[in-house]
Amino acid sequence: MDVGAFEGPLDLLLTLSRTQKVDLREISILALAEQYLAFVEKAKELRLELAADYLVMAAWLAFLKSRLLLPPDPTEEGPSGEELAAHLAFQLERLEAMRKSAAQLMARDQLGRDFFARGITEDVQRVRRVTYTATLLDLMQGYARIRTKDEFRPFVMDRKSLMTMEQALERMRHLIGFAGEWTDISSYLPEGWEVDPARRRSSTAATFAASLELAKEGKIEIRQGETFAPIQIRKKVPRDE
Amino acid sequence: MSEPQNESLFEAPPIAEQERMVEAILFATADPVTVTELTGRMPHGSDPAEALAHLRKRYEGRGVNVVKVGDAWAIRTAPDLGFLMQKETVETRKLSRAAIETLAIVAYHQPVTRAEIEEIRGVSVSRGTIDQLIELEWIRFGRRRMTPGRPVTFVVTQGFLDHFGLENARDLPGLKELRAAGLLDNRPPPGAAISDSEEGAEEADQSDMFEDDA
Amino acid sequence: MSEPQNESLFEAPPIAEQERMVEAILFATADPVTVTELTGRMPHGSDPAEALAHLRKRYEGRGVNVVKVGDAWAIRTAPDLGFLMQKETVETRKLSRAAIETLAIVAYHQPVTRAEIEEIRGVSVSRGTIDQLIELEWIRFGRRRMTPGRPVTFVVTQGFLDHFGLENARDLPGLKELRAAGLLDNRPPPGAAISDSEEGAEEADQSDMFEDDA
Repeated sequence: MDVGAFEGPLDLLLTLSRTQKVDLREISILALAEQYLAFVEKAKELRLELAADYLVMAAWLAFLKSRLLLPPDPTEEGPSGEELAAHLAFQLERLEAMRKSAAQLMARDQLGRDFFARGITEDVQRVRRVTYTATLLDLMQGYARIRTKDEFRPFVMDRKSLMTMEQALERMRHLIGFAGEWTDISSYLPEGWEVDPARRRSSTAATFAASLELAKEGKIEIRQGETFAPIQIRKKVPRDE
Repeated sequence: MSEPQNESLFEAPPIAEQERMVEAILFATADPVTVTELTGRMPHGSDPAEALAHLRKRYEGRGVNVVKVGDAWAIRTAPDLGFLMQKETVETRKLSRAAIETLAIVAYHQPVTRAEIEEIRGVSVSRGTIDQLIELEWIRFGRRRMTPGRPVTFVVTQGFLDHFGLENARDLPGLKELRAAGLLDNRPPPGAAISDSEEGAEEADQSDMFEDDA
Repeated sequence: MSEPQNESLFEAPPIAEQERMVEAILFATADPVTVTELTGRMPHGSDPAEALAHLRKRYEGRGVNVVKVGDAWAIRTAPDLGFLMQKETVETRKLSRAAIETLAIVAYHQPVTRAEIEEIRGVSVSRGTIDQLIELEWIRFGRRRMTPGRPVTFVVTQGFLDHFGLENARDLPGLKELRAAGLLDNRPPPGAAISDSEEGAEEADQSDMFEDDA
């Protein structure tokens, strides 16, 4: 026998079992184990290379054989020899069944051999159509966007509550000539701007920034007595050095 | 299969059987098949031309037909069912901002010329944008303006009114209503620099003060 | 084409017309087409399942037949006419015994893990065998098994059913008998030590036996 012809120990066992010429359900597992062990012995004599799993199976069958032959030891745990033998018989029967099923399957009419699919196929053309959508809201927002563009241009002009540093600077350059004494910068705010909070905030910031700019230019001096005390400025008198 | 058969049993299969054969061959072959080729493939004594005639008749008015392609034969989709071989996928996209603005201007100012649209938007209007709106059947050409050059005007269509659920373009809300609806407050870039600084100013002030505090 | 059509445009086409459509669609492709796909391609309100039943009947005994493949449908040449199709025959690579057995095990035991396949065949399954079957599109990955290690399972594909002319996996030859005989049961080996996990158990057994042997 050629070991290479077998697909593993279970396959070898199945082949050996056929020599018993009985239904797999009535097979003598003990006899089968002996057949297998004899086969492996012979293979060893012939110095055939046996894959490890064949030896593993041989060892297991030797163990099974001893279990089947010796009276059960009540102290020993685990499945009985009969249970193990029954499972092996089941495995063999199952493998045999799968073999038969595989053969039946391959004997069926097969696509491309016995029956055929369409030769001239027509691909489904994918036509992608894009439609566009918009809502009334989109439309109105779009219109608002355009119209407010117009509105904002004049709005830039009538920023009524906003004073820029440039504006403050312009204004202070005119006024600073008159400020010989320390004067609170709040008095430089445009008339009326000190009332409205937004305007006061904006003009104060602008005026303060302008003051710093003027101080940098050396035109004025700034002082503040303490934190939160009024900020005062006065014209810087050029000193003779 | 049940056709009367006068030929000897030892000769060709019954014509119905031949028809089945031609049917299978035409179905499975990757190219149209000539009668010569059919003769070569079918059992000796077969009459493929005859079988073809039967088969052709059988497929008349069906979803596929037996058709002659050059001097060969093939089974092909019935011409009226060609649409089934196309799978149309409809993709809905949002109209571009340029298109929405252009459409809005036409709706609010119709009839309006292209030059006027450009003037209102402050940017030129691409031909594609106008074409797209015409294709969508939301705008159409109106009368020519009786001014030098007689420019065409654009107006919105009934389809536009239907789509946007309007009875009349005059039903479009005016600026005041837009503002009342809060639509004008939702203004991004154009005045952004200004409106930003308005709100931003307060924050800036605050953080300044906190720094002072520290 | 010539069907009278009194129905409103918004109703489904007459069933005869639907049958033509199904016919055209099935003829146009080599792959099985699902009812869902048919529904998607046919006019709104169509009932492809009904049309398919008519069509299937129409092609009974013909050179080509309407066959069911899983949950899809296809037209295939009648198997008895295969002899005419030598030219079309696809030479398939001969499958190894291991591949054939593995395929059968997946078909009959699906979903099945690799360890289970190995348990049934009593040898390890080479990666190449699984790969080959996946490449042939006869098996694919199924769900992971909800057991420790969450092993992947394998199941057969629609391509498998199509290739072997099966309506569904329940039509596998001898399936009922095998089930009745308990041969498709997942019967764990007796004994706690062994039923632990199939892979682990084998290794444990081996080392035990080697000790016995020594």
